[in-house]
Amino acid sequence: MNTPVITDTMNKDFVLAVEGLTVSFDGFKAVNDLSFYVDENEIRVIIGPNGAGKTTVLDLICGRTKATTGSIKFKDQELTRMKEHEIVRAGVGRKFQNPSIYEDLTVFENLEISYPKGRSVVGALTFRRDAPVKERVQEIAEMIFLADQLDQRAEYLSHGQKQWLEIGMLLIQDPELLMLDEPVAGMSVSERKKTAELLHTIIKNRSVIVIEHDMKFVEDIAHKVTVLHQGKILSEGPMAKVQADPKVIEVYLGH
Amino acid sequence: MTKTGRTFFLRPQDMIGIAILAILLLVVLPLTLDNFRLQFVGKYLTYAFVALGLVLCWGYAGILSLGQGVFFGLGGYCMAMFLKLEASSVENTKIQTTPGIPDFMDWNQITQLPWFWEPFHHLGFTIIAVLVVPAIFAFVVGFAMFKRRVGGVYFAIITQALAAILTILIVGQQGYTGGINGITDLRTLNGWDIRTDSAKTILYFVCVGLLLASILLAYFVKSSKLGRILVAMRDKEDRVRFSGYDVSNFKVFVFCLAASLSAIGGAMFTLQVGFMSPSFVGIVPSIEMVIYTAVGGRLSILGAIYGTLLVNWAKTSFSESFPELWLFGLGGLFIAVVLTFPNGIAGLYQTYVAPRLGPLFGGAAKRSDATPPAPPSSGHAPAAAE
Amino acid sequence: MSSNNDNSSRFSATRRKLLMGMAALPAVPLLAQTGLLTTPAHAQAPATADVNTTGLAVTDDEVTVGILHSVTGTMAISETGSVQAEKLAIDQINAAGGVLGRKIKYIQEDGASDWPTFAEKAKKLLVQDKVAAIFGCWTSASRKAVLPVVEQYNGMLYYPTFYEGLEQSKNVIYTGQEATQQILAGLDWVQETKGGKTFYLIGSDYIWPRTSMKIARKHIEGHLKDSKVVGEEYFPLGHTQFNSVINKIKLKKPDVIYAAVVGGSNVAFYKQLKAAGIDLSKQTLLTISVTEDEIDGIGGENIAGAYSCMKYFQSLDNPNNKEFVAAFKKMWGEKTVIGDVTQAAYLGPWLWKMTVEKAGSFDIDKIAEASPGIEFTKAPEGYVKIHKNHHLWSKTRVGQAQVDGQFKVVFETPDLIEPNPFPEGYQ
Amino acid sequence: MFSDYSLAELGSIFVMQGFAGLILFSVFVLMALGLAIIFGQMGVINMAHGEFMILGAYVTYFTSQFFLNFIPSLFNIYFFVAMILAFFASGALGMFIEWAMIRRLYKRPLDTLLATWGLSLILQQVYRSVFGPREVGVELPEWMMGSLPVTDMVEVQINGLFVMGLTIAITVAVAVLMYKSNWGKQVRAVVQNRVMAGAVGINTEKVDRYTFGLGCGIAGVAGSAFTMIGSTGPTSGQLYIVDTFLVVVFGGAQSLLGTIASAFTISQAQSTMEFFLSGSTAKVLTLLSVVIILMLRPQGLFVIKVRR
Repeated sequence: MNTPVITDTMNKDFVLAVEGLTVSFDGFKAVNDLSFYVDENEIRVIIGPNGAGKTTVLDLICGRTKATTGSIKFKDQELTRMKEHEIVRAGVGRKFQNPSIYEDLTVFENLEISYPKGRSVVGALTFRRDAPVKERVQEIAEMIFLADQLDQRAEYLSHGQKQWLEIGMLLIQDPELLMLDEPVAGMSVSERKKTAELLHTIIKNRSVIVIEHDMKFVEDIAHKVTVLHQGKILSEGPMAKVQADPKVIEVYLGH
Repeated sequence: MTKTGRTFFLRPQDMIGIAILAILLLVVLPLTLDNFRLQFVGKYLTYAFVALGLVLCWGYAGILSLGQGVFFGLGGYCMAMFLKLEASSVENTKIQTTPGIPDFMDWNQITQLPWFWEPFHHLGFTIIAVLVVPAIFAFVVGFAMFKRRVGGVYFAIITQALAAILTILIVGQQGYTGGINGITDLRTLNGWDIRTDSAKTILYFVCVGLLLASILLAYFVKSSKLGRILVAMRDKEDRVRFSGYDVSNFKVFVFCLAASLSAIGGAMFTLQVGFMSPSFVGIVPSIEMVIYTAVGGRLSILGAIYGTLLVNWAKTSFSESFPELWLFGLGGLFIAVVLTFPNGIAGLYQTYVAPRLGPLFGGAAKRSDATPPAPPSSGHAPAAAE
Repeated sequence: MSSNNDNSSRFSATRRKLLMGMAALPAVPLLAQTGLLTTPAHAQAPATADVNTTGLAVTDDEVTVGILHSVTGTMAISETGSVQAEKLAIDQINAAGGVLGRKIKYIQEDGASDWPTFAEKAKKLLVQDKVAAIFGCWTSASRKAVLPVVEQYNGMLYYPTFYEGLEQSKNVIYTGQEATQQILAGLDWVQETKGGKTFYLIGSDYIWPRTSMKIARKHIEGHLKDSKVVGEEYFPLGHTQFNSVINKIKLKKPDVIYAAVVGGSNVAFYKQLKAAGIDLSKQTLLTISVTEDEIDGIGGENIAGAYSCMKYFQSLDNPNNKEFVAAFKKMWGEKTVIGDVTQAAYLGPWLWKMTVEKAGSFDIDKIAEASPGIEFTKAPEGYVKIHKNHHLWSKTRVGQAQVDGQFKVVFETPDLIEPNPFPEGYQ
Repeated sequence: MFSDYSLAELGSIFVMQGFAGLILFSVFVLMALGLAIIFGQMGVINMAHGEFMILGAYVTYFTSQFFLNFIPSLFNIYFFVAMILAFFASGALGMFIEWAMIRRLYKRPLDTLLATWGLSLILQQVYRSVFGPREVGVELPEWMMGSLPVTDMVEVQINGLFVMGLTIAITVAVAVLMYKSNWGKQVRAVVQNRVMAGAVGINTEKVDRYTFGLGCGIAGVAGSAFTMIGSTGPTSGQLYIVDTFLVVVFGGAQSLLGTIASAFTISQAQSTMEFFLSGSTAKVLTLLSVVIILMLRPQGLFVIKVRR
């Protein structure tokens, strides 16, 4: 794959432009000279075998891991130089692989904390639980099938419900770029179905990056698929094209 | 309850709890204890300010500081400097080589009041300094460390080292600080003799008043969204960060708040006890203050007050009757609290007493409001957090 | 809290001892001088209303005093000896008939090495127990905490430790030496006999060593011929690494190392000096912070040869002391050692008794007034006298540390030295 | 300050000062090694570390008394016996404490800190009640005190050499144990993935217990060695805590190398500053610089960059 010469003007069309991204841990390059672009409203699925660097890519975009070299541009903002919370405020939301929610708080409070208002110290002290907040929380709760559990402490939710709650916590922020790390992993069949349904509604009107192993699910939603292998892009394109790529078959089935 | 939201930041059972404490401190103890014992309680209550700060800082935000004595001391020293200057009027000190400066400066050949003592001639400045100086210090320390995501054990050790450094500094710079003897022989506050029994009784009530105000403040912080963010941070710091919050700012805030609260305690200590010395700044008092919080329940605002009173009462009565056993008692308390009742008295209350009282308060103590059963497992090494 | 109503057999033993001592040494009219015999013991004790006008805890046959030292905490090590000495003195006084015909009863409180506790306990002793005198405190910090209390409630404190001076109170009798008493004569001696011209000062970093060193420096530079200070250093309390400063000492080659290191640091300092090959039999070292108590922890072999400047050593060769050491060991065990402060603490109850009898009253004001001029000839250290500034006239001695942990007294000032807590020209 | 001295004198002093720095370095390593093993491998901060050291010192004291009273002819070598006894005494106590207390607290590092502080208070009072409140003077064989003259000016402390030798020996032994032995492999496996290590048949509880015991045992040996340079009393252990913890934290806690590098840096800084400045100032400056560096570089000197 040849990297085209990119200028700033060309960047404009992309929501996210990742270029020459490399990160090394003690010499081991977990992500190696990676470049890819995500369009507005595009749904991109990243697949690849274990240890291919999928989660690391998400970590790099959301600022959890600092890149060794390379650039990540989100709507012309250089994310590699920004702090995590700044990246979030710029409009990037991220769901972790294991449900990451606040177990000591109720579902309502979980969502309320994620509500994008009162994010400074003073703001948090003076934050009022007014009607718009309550309405919005109610709306999201209904969307994620938890309207009846609002007063429940989050630790008592089932695994699937926890995943939904985390998705809800992202939705309430209304991010322009949503990143989901294995959203259906560990779910029962019925939960999985409900989740797919949920994802279909929430991915509208925003760009989404999903890491997923479930090929049926991928086929279902992906506009474009990127296959990672040993920190590099092995193949990229529509699902059908990727599936036919001999290199991909080699990696997945070759051993 | 949560769904409807609260119009006021206190829940009914909180109000009852505060009222009971207020009655105990303002009515029951003054009526039942003689002056002498009441002044003991007054002194203990100054430590309760520190314990209260630790509930917010350690219990809620998961930041264990082993250097709260630093802030207690800074507050106490600010107040002591004011009182010492008042006690060192030119007439009182006319036998000195340089009259009008504190006696220990005169002994150390200092002939002019150091510049940083000058503003402590004014009570207004002193009161502001009591609150602000420790907060600034906490801000500098907290900002440097939390921005770089130092936490847990590392933060504890570093604050402990700070306590050691400050002690060495105060002891070493005796010309400016009074050295190991501290600042002693404090007499009047704006002309009002603070050594008399009546003054001490008034100071006791002032102390209780300030403590109750601080408790209300703590409840306000706890019940605000900031309080919930602190709990959230202790649980899943990354998630809070990825919800768009600058986590370090919140930690710095709560650390500074705890510092200011401790400093109020220190200032009240100086007023009630009549002196301040480096022995309240060091490592040992700082860790002892943590145990007050732990015994009371690290997540319970009122528990911290009871914990402080209880441990100190035990200390006084133990060391009067069985001096050799006291260290066993204190050491055992540390271990027992950690091993068997990590949420302290408040935890025991929630588990055994509250369910039975529940019907009385119309089921106010709901499970969702109760103290979480497991102790927070905060304190990860920053090596992993980079 | 404990009281002394248990050891009646010990009283009589002590008393027998005293009487025997008198019989054996008829040439030294000990008891007559102390007033033991001039005050008829159990006979016509003066009426309580006459001797106690301020409501102290004095009954017709008992007077209550307080003992206030740390029994727990870091200072307990040091203060134990003082408690023992005070109890011994009280027992002996009781065995000899008490004070104004009244037995002394003591209430002991624990300062717990914590200064506010000292202040609180002092207040308790004065306000609740109404004690007639307090024997107590050890560190300067504890005394500073207690001082406002005894002044406010008009008590009387007998303070045993040698200290930095710069203090004087109607309500305190200082039975240890203030700094100039301890320091000046020792420095004169070291120059005369050892020809010391260059001095290296080293101390723990707190008020007593710093004030002492200041006085020492003024004396060395202002009063000793051609002498100078070539180094002055302070280390935090509890410091354990002295190799760097020992190297500096080796570089400067001072004639005299002048040391005021205390506590755990003391042990480290002398062990490391020895290990560094500084032979104290060749290198003169004069310390003002090592008594027999400290040698216990340092180890005699590590400090043998060093000189210590104190007013009292256990090995003092005089009949008073022999008797005192014997009585002390009989009461507290053969292995106990007696340091300077322990002896000074022993003086407290005796001085108080004599003052009360001179004043004919337990009233604090009268005692404060009667104190100056009180002489105690039976003091283990020899003759002492209370100065009008409430410190003691006393001799200063230099002892050389021996391997067995005792000192060999090599010098003693011919006259009593006047206490001078606010020394002109030394501040 | 050097203008008054000849070049030879200055040279000798610098040699000796360098040696003093090395002694301090050895002391720091010896103090910190046991703590570093426990903290690095188990994430436990052992606030009672100083008290474990003092246990070793008391064992040494009693061994010396025993030899003096019963086999004075062998007094010259009692110290070696004492060190071995100190290792086993402190190690056994450590293993008991691990079993009774620490193993319940592995997921709560801050709580271990409080619990071990409580333990340190209890141990102090035990020492006070059993051995008396006073410091005891540990008598050393004559050959261990004093110094070897190298030149006219330069003298080398024998106890310094001894501490250095001991430090090297223990460090090498620990390194071999950790990185070469089968047991070391197990320890590192448990550190990296407790569940996995358990699944492949490593008795993780046993590994924890022995690791804790090893750390405490080394503390005991350190305490034994420090009878040569410091005091032995119920509260003497507290004199070491701040220095020890800073060395470990500054080293980054993940590797032995880090601890050694950190001990080296801090000891050289302190020893140099003590030489040019006065005692207290030097101490404050050393501690402050360590704290400030830690604030700027919280991960410590050495840390393995890990992928999360």
